[in-house]
Amino acid sequence: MSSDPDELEVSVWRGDNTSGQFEDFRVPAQENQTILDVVSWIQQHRDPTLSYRYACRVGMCGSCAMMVNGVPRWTCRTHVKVALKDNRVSIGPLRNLPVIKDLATDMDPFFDKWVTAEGMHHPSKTRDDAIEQIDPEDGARLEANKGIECINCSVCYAACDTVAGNDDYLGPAALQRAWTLYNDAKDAGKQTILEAVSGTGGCHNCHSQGSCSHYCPNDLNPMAAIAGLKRATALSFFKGRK
Amino acid sequence: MISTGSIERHDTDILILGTGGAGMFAALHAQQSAAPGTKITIAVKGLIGKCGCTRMVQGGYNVALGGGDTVERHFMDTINGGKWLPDQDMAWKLCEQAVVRIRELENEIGCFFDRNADGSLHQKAFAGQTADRTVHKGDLTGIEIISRLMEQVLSRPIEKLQEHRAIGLIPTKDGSAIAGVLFIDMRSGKFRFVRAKAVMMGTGGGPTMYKYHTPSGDKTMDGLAMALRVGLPLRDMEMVQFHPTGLLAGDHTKMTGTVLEEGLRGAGGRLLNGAEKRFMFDYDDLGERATRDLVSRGIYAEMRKNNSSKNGGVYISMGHLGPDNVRKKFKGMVQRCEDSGFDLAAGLVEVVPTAHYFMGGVVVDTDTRTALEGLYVAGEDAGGAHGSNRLGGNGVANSTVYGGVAGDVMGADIKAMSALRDPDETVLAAEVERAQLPLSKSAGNVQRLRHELQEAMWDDVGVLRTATGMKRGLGRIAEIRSELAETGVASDNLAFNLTWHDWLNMASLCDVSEVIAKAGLARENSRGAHYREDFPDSGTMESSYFTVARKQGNKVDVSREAVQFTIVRPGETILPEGEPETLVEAAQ
Amino acid sequence: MIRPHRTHALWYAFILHRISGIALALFLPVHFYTLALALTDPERLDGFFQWTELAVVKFAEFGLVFLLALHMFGGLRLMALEWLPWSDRQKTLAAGAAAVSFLISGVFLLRAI
Amino acid sequence: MLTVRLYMLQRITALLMAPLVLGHLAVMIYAVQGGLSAAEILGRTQGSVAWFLFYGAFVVAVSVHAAIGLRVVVHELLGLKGVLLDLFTWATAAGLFLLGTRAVMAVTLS
Ligand SMILES: Cc1cc2nc3c(=O)[nH]c(=O)nc-3n(C[C@H](O)[C@H](O)[C@H](O)COP(=O)(O)OP(=O)(O)OC[C@H]3O[C@@H](n4cnc5c(N)ncnc54)[C@H](O)[C@@H]3O)c2cc1C
Ligand code: HEM
Ligand code: SF4
Ligand code: F3S
Ligand code: FES
Repeated sequence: MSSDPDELEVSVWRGDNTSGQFEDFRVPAQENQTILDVVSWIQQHRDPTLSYRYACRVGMCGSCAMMVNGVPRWTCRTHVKVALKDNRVSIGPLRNLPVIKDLATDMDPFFDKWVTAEGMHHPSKTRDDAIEQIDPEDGARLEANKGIECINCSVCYAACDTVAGNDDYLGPAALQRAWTLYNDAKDAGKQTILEAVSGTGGCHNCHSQGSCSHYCPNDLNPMAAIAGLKRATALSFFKGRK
Repeated sequence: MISTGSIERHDTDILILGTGGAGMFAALHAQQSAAPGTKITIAVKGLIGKCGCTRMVQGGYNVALGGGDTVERHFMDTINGGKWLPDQDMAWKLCEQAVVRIRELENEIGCFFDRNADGSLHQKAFAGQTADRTVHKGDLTGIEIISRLMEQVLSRPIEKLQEHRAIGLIPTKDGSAIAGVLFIDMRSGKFRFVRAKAVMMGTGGGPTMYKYHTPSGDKTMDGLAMALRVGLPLRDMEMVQFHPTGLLAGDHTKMTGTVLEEGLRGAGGRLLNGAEKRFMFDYDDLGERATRDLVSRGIYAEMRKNNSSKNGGVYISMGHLGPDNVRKKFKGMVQRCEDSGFDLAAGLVEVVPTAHYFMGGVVVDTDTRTALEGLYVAGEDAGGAHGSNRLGGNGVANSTVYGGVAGDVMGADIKAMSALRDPDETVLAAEVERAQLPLSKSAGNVQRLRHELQEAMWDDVGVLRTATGMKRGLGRIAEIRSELAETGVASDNLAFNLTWHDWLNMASLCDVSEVIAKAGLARENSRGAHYREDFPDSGTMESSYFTVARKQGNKVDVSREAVQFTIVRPGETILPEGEPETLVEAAQ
Repeated sequence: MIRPHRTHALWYAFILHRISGIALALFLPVHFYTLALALTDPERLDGFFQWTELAVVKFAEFGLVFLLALHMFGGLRLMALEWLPWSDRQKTLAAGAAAVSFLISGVFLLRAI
Repeated sequence: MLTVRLYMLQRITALLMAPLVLGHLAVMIYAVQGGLSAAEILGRTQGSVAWFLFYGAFVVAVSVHAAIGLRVVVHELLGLKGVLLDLFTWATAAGLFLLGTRAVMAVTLS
């Protein structure tokens, strides 16, 4: 195996949802180079049919996540140095989602579950009302803030083995969103949210594996959010049957 | 003529292009205003809510919410910032409706913006504002706005066409109205023609034909290129806003060009040239704190004097403010620089002016209607609201306000439109043929051409312009375009074929680049973002004109039209007498 | 196979909890069956107990006790995580649960031999 | 595959078992010294209502708890679902309960 430091040895997954294999490429090494740059270089210089997805290139849009050496990462903000092992790196499509082609996955299931988890605001007011005064230091607000910067990149969803084993499981990001909304003083759908996360795919399926929180590129903690939902549903369970 | 038989055909009532602030608000408002049962379709080049620039908004959203600030003051700032070129009725509606839209964002869409200790919205001031006006969510305002909008759109019965790239606006046979839009379904590579009674275009600007640029990767001016081809007039096309501090990390990385936020300079960040000396005070009394256009020009001039840094830019230095302090205050920026190997908190980071926002766009009325019946345009694709310069914070206000307006207007307008219109099949066939052009040629390197275009625009139609430069630029653009026409793309697998789309992106960029250069030549003075070294004077405000470009046949013509001062005349103000010049404490 | 994305403390805690749960569930029927012999066939039960004098079996018993303790303390950690206010010290707690379990089963082993 | 009700059942039985397991462990550590014998065990437990209740509760709880636990494992690892999964859960619970009851009766009833 070559140890030429000027070149990286990159294996890239090629194929679609039915079949595929890794293909090897050599990519010139650069000082400031992200995994996304590596993928683009291959498409632009070696194989024009390589498919992948990105948009913002600064870690804001959450469309560039892939499996890098077997772990899910946002590729636009992953410096090659961080991921490289013995000058090699393997790049594959995000786990737990159907593959459209090569490195591009179909994210629809992820977002369908986001909606199933009632991950959208349930208005308590209209545009004709004044904006609600909310104490930024209020406990519930602080709890809601913890998950609000999620960029729905699906990294946590790819990391979770429960998602892999249970088709219905809503997954860490959707559940975290539900918890955020549950703590939002403006949201009028608290009961709806609790019901949505209590079904067969709900928060109770989480085994606290913690991979979600371990890999979230924004240092969010979906595991803690899901624990919050478990607590809230347990409380309402007891209230419902006393 | 190419056979159009292989095109999949699809019908809807209201078709929306793009899922930025404009597109999503249009979809939501159309759903509220249209008769029950109206079919609404939203089509987008990427994934819903994940692509486009609205998501990338950092600074925030301008809206006058009292505390001394008024819609009048916001309006006057917008007019002054735009150097008297804005369409005043559009600017007024922008400022006025922003107040409603921010309440809608908070109360109905569910955004949560930062609060003051007393629970009210926190507002700060961008450069060029005379009040603390910018509502924000940390420095990730766009993520909050778009994620919340996305949830609303996803949870409603709106038809979603993701990874559908619009490639042509198809008029009716008589050319008076729009019949529908031709797409490439990017996942399969097939053509799809969607007929609609009303179409809203919100594909955003995104001047990525410059060597350094901030917008997201899906932004390549497709909308304006399509509008041009269908014969619509475009205004203010010379007006490209450069952000002074884009990250400079080399040609090979997509990190290059991305914004280092304005706040760094505001907080006391210093710009140093290659010799590590401060230079901005040589160009403006406010030094690094001057407005975007002035700082961009200062940096560019310094670079041209060869006082540049390692990679050909300048340095930004924050260390004197205390590295820990910087790390705390600009956590996201420090982290982002670190991910690409730079130490913003203590070291020097190379920066360069970077193309950021496009003020020019389709001529529309204040209801977003265009000259083509049934076609509406909102957001960065529409011209007029900002004139020659956009205030920081007015971009997302503009796209959300006018997207909503478009939705309302379309919902009402289609009640009077009983039938779908039939397309001009020749135009349809011509558009398919145009898109297929590279598929029959032997494969070449599209990326090299894109680099060449970006160099040409940067050198000749960039931050500082001259007639000679722009003419040379036009020549270079023409050459690149004809080379592009001869450059092929391997056609064995068109599914998710990014190289084909790179080619189509280049086609759009070439078309619009030409218009920028021509409009730049037509404006023989310096206003806002447009600076002519051979005409450094701004001209009198009273005699302000804006440029209008139109494609006729194969030729782009640019004319000038006088600005109508419908609300306020230069030298006057609509603020009550005795109002202080500025309410921003720091500026006083 | 431990895939790369699984190599972190809390995932190991999860897999230990799962393996111990399954092991206990598999052991239980055997355990119940042998105890029921007290009623039907006391001699055979004693036979079993003699068998347990073997070192290998002792060690296997130690394993079972360890798994039971591990599963219980791990389970208690999970319920604390779920119902008590969030603590950022989950890794430490998981390690603690394993340590205590080891201690208890160690005592068992020492007394057994 | 868990809903809130199954989850609560599993957690409640787990909580119930925690002290029982501790007790059981204590007894085992105490009893194991010097070897086990049927007579020794039976001497301690037979005819004792307390031990009957202790182990009885244990059996009930563990049948429910383990059945739900295995249900999840079987769903995630083997993909069993729907009626089959429910059937599996009930069968496991019933099986453990029957075997367990027999054992408890054997050691506590005289
Ligand atoms: C880095 C950055 C920071 C910014 N910060 C601020 C700020 O702090 N404050 C502010 O007010 N403004 C800011 N702006 C400007 C602001 O983001 C834009 O002005 C505004 O969001 C534009 O909204 P839009 O809906 O018109 O377009 P976009 O949000 O860009 O959306 C365009 C949509 O159209 C789609 N599209 C494009 N082409 C096609 C096609 N051919 N077919 C189908 N769909 C297509 C895109 O995929 C996208 O979904 C910033 C811009 C950038 C790039
Ligand atoms: C003694 C007999 C016991 C048996 C046979 C048993 C068995 C199981 C099984 C098979 C699982 C499923 C594992 C998984 O989902 O990965 C499980 C889960 C669980 N057990 Fe036990 N268990 C026992 C005792 C206990 C005790 C005493 C406690 C706690 C005090 C406990 C707490 C838990 C918890 C909290 C779970 C859920 C784990 C999750 O969902 O991730 N168990 N058990
Ligand atoms: S929680 Fe983190 S990893 Fe999961 S989608 Fe959100 S940002 Fe991505
Ligand atoms: S990885 Fe999965 S199991 Fe729970 S803690 Fe995270 S969702
Ligand atoms: S490209 Fe947007 S997060 Fe990576």
